[in-house]
Amino acid sequence: MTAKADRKRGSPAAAGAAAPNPTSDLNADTQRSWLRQMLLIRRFEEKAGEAYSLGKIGGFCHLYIGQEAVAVGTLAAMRGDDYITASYREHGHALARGMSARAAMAELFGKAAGCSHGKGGSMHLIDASLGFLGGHGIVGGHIPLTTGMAFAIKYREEDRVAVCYFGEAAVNNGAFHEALNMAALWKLPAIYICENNRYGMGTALERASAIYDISERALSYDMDREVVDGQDVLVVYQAMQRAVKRARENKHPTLLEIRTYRFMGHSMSDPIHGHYRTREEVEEHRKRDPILVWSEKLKADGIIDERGIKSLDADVISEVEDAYRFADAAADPEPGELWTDVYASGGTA
Amino acid sequence: MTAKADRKRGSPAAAGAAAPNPTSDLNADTQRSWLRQMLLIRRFEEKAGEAYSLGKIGGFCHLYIGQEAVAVGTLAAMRGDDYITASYREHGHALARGMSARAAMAELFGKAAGCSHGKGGSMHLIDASLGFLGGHGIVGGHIPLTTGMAFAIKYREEDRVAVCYFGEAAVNNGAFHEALNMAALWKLPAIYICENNRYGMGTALERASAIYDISERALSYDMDREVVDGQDVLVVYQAMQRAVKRARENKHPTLLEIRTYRFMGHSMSDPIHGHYRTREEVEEHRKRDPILVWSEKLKADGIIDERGIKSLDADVISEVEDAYRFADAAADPEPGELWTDVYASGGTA
Amino acid sequence: MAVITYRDALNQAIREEMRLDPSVFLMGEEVGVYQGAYKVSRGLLDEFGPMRVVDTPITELGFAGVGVGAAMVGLRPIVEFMTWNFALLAIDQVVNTAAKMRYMSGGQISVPAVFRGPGGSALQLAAQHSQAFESWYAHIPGLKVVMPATPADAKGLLKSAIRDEDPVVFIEGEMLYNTKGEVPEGEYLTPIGVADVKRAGTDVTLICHSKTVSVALKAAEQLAADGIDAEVVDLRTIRPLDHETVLASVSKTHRAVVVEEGWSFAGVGAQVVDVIQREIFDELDSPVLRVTGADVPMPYNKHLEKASKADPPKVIAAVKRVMYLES
Amino acid sequence: MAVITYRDALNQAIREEMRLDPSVFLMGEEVGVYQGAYKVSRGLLDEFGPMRVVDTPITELGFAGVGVGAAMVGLRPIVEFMTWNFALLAIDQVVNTAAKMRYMSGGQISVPAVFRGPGGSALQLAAQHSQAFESWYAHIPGLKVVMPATPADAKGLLKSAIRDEDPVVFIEGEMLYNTKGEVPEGEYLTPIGVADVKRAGTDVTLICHSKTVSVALKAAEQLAADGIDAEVVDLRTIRPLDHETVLASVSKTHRAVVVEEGWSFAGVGAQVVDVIQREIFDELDSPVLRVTGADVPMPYNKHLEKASKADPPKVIAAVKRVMYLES
Ligand SMILES: Cc1ncc(C[n+]2csc(CCOP(=O)(O)OP(=O)(O)O)c2C)c(N)n1
Ligand SMILES: Cc1ncc(C[n+]2csc(CCOP(=O)(O)OP(=O)(O)O)c2C)c(N)n1
Ligand SMILES: [Mg+2]
Ligand SMILES: [Mg+2]
Repeated sequence: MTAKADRKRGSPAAAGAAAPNPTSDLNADTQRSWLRQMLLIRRFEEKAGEAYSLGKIGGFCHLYIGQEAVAVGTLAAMRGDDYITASYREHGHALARGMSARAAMAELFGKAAGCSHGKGGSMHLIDASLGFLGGHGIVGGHIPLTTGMAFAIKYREEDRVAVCYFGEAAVNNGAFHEALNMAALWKLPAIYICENNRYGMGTALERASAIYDISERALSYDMDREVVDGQDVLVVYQAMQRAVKRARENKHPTLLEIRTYRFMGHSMSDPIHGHYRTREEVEEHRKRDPILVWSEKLKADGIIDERGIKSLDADVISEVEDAYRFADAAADPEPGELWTDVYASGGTA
Repeated sequence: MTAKADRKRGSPAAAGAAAPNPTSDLNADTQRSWLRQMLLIRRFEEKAGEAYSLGKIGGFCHLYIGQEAVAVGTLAAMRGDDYITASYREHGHALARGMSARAAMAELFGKAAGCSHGKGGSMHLIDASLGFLGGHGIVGGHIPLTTGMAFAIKYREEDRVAVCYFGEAAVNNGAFHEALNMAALWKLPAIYICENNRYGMGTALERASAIYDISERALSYDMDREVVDGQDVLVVYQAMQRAVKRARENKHPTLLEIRTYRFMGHSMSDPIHGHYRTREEVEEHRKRDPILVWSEKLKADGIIDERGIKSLDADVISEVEDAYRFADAAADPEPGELWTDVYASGGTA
Repeated sequence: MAVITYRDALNQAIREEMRLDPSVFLMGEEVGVYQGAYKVSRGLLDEFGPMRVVDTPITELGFAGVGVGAAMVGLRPIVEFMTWNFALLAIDQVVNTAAKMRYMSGGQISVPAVFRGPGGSALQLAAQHSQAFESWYAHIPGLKVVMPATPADAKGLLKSAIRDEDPVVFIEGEMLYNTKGEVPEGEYLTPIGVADVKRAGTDVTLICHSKTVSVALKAAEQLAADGIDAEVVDLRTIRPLDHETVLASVSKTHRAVVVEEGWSFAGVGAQVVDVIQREIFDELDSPVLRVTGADVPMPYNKHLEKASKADPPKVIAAVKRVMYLES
Repeated sequence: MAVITYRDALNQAIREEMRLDPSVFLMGEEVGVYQGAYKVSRGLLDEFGPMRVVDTPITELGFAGVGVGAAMVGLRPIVEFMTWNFALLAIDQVVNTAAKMRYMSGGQISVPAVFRGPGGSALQLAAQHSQAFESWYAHIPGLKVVMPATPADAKGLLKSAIRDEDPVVFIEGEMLYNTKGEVPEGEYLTPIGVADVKRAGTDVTLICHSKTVSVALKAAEQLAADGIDAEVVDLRTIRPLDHETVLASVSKTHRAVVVEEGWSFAGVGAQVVDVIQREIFDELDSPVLRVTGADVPMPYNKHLEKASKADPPKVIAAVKRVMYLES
């Protein structure tokens, strides 16, 4: 009874192409708002990159450029009271969730007006009032946390869902495995979103995982799964709607493998291409820039025209400029803040 | 593209029944020797239980009674220079590997003549000269070690294999996942043997794992797998032969799920049945005692008769009695041994 | 007052807090159907059901993370580690998430979780199952570390830990589970961060915690026979450490011996020594000495194991040295 | 002598040892194709190929175990952790297997593995990426803990660590990688377990290691201007700790300040204090003081981060206190 797991190897394009694509149930405003959100993230990240080069942002800074459709499409399918966690590459998710560009940028600048009061930084954007529960720096570490949040939802008999974003390199980590097993075993309303951008730093997916189709990991946990084209925000949205429905209504978790691509280096300190991938590969993927894909679609559907796009862009650029000026002018935390927030009581122990 | 992992649920009996069963290529001596080994393990464990009750053995003591066919069948298919690791339930594997009952029993007694010089105890039987590399106490902890041994084999271009024994509860642990992914990714000559005895302490398999068919975890790593009836030593042997061949010749790892049953409590401090399983269930499984199954087969094939079995049994009983007396009379380690073996240089740092 | 075991005192604390607060739940390996590997959770599944007494797979990293995640959104998990040895697998979640969430979020997120289970050695469990990690956890800002020595403290401190808004590492003693003592019924809280003078004395201070409290008390008894009057300070909480009680005692006795189960290098005792010599250097008539577990992995053999442990003779020898009575 | 960076000195050590001994190999995240997250392994994949320079998945527990398993059967792995923060996930393999295998097997099995990577904080990496765990590892019998401060020591100690039969925890400084110094070419070994007097002095001993060596040296320079002559002892190895060098220095100066990057509670400094006051109590003219990282998770904001770190002004203040010159 030997069963060799000899499965088809999908390509991101093929995966996305299979999905249906009716936009009829979405009103035009919503469709335009997605474009705006993607543009906002893009411009925000570009500005963050600039600020980093100027030394206004320190530490590690991982940009989301190229992956915008994932955050925007998935978060559009969620409700305001759902719980979200993400990795250190979370600026896009925070903005798509509704964090102001000011609060996000000020955090990158380490200012007191930042969402985490300047104590978290780029990797730890947090806004509990938005259910945006980090921004986590340990690869895989937040996956069990999300299972715990989904557990809390079930415990309190709520109908929220808990959603976790992580990269494809995280699926090799034990935390992923342990967390998904419990979520499926206990039938928790969790959605695990693997943003498969094909690299973990300089390591290609196929050099780190014994299988190429990440979503098949779900088979080990009797969990629902989908492979999704992450460059098309609508496809992402629709897949997420299905996952949210399963989670909210049936308390059944899902592993979504969303195939996307990182247009920049792993972090601001890494080159865009180098030993591990070629310039040509990056250029090839840039052709499916999610903003381009969605713009073309909206134009084809007559929902927006080139002028409209320009004006949206100008709008987000000024929002980002404002955020930058705000962050730059904002105050640092008081020196005494070094000692606060260690314990609830205040003070260190 | 939703794919629900809705797979058949096998039962151990069904799993074993499917396997072919020709003994023609095995000579009668070998077949009898397997019976002897299983009897030796059984009598050894019974004696260990007795010694534990008398306070001659301390700590935790996990007996292997009911699972003897797994160790004997798998080790029969291995070569003397292969590497082996096991969990804390490893007395049977050590004996089947060729550790003397004296060395094993003396270790349980904590004596200097024990295989680990009295420093390891029941959970840490070790004999490097036999390639028997523990006896490990942390659930799942030795699985990556085995991947490392298989890595060393490939590194040195040897044709050994590295084999790891663990319980079905260990497959939920992250260490299992990480270790199997690397073994498959790197094509290492490793064999992962999950002794599925249906319980991890008091937790039934289905209360800890989201899937029932443990072997399906192999799909996440593009690894070969089999489900094996662990109560029939021949079936075990044959499956292991296939796995060893894949590992030795093709450097392809295998996950073997060997379905068996623990006839005793989890350790000497636990009752045989209780909150988590019924007496009836245990009785039912005792009907497929591996020693009984094999004895019947050998008798049916005319390879041994009742008298022969009795004499084998008397033989191992006296071997175990001798081991007990040896262990009981043996000396404790010198007091100074407390301080040795911490560092290679001797002395503590 | 009822005389009950340390085990039952813990059980009582959990049961009472679960009755009081529906957001408190217990999770871990074998806590439910099996009634707890050490029976601390006996009867709780029956009373509270499987949603509040949760059997987990053997995935310490994962279920510790589940506890922390649940705590981040308002539940109050009691995460049982079957022993603290296995918690090494979970330590990333305890240190990198539980201890840091409040700080990294600028005060937005609390993690009111209790991580508990037996620490240190029992009898002949050998190297991988006989480790005392209190100094590790106490090293980490953001955590509190609590280690009761008596049934009453077990109850009072566990109740306080469950109500605490911060993550608490609560380390029990496997060898203490069967020990008995008077335990007040119902509401009874022992404050975290307050040491307890378990025996008053004037000649030397023995500073100890958890299992070494009885070692120190036995040593004190034997010393009394020699006319040496030892004060025994049970730290009870390792972090925050009660400087006041320790310093008051040593200021009185001018001599101290710290007794702990764990290894010596950068152990809890090293920190206690640091505090004493720094704060009341001029009060000291002799160096502070330490009695610790032998600096080796734990051997299985029972005689070697016994020799490795802190015991009254070693404490007495140290006391005689700090009193310059060494023979 | 060639002046090279700490990074290149480490690279040289690995390269030389790999050339000498075919059983030495390097594994970890991004060590190969990417040339190392911090470029310590630059060029090694080219020279030695993918079987000896092994890129691993992000599975610290798993690949640390792979390294230990390979070492158990005779290879000599150098296991790189991208940073020691992530090694929390692997700590079970380091503590429960690597450190204990020799003992549990009664001396049969050696684990000649080196675990290495940067420890402590760099700049604005925030709470989860800025932790110094040397006191944790040094707490564990069976491990050695090595922390070079200079390029020459980096090379000499790493070569010694690779040749050592015991598991060595080798903690580098991310902020040290670019620092330069003279490094002997070819065979050059610094013995493990021997501290180094980096500056001779007579008035006070500054005990430090890794990144705090330069802090102490800077403080010493400034103190010299005030007429205070400080001796700077670089521990280099945390375990085994070189008592002799430390005690000789403090016996001469009669005053000591321990400077470390990590948190204070049960840190390395606490152990150093314990040793000094125990061994040479009567030589001390004042209590030993410590300068440590602030007892908080690391904040992201750069000013807060700076304020949290041990720096020359803090060291100078402590020196003035031990010299009773406090203003
Ligand atoms: C446990 C752990 N190991 C290593 C790292 C260093 N590291 C940060 S991001 C990263 C790559 C992660 O890749 P992936 O999961 O694919 O996410 P992506 O960066 O592509 O979004 C690594 C190795 C870490 N943060 N945590
Ligand atoms: C990491 C870890 N967690 C918990 C334990 C305690 N423990 C010892 S054995 C065991 C059950 C293991 O069950 P399984 O893997 O099925 O093996 P079996 O005992 O059935 O042979 C548990 C929970 C441990 N040793 N290590
Ligand atoms: Mg990626
Ligand atoms: Mg089992």
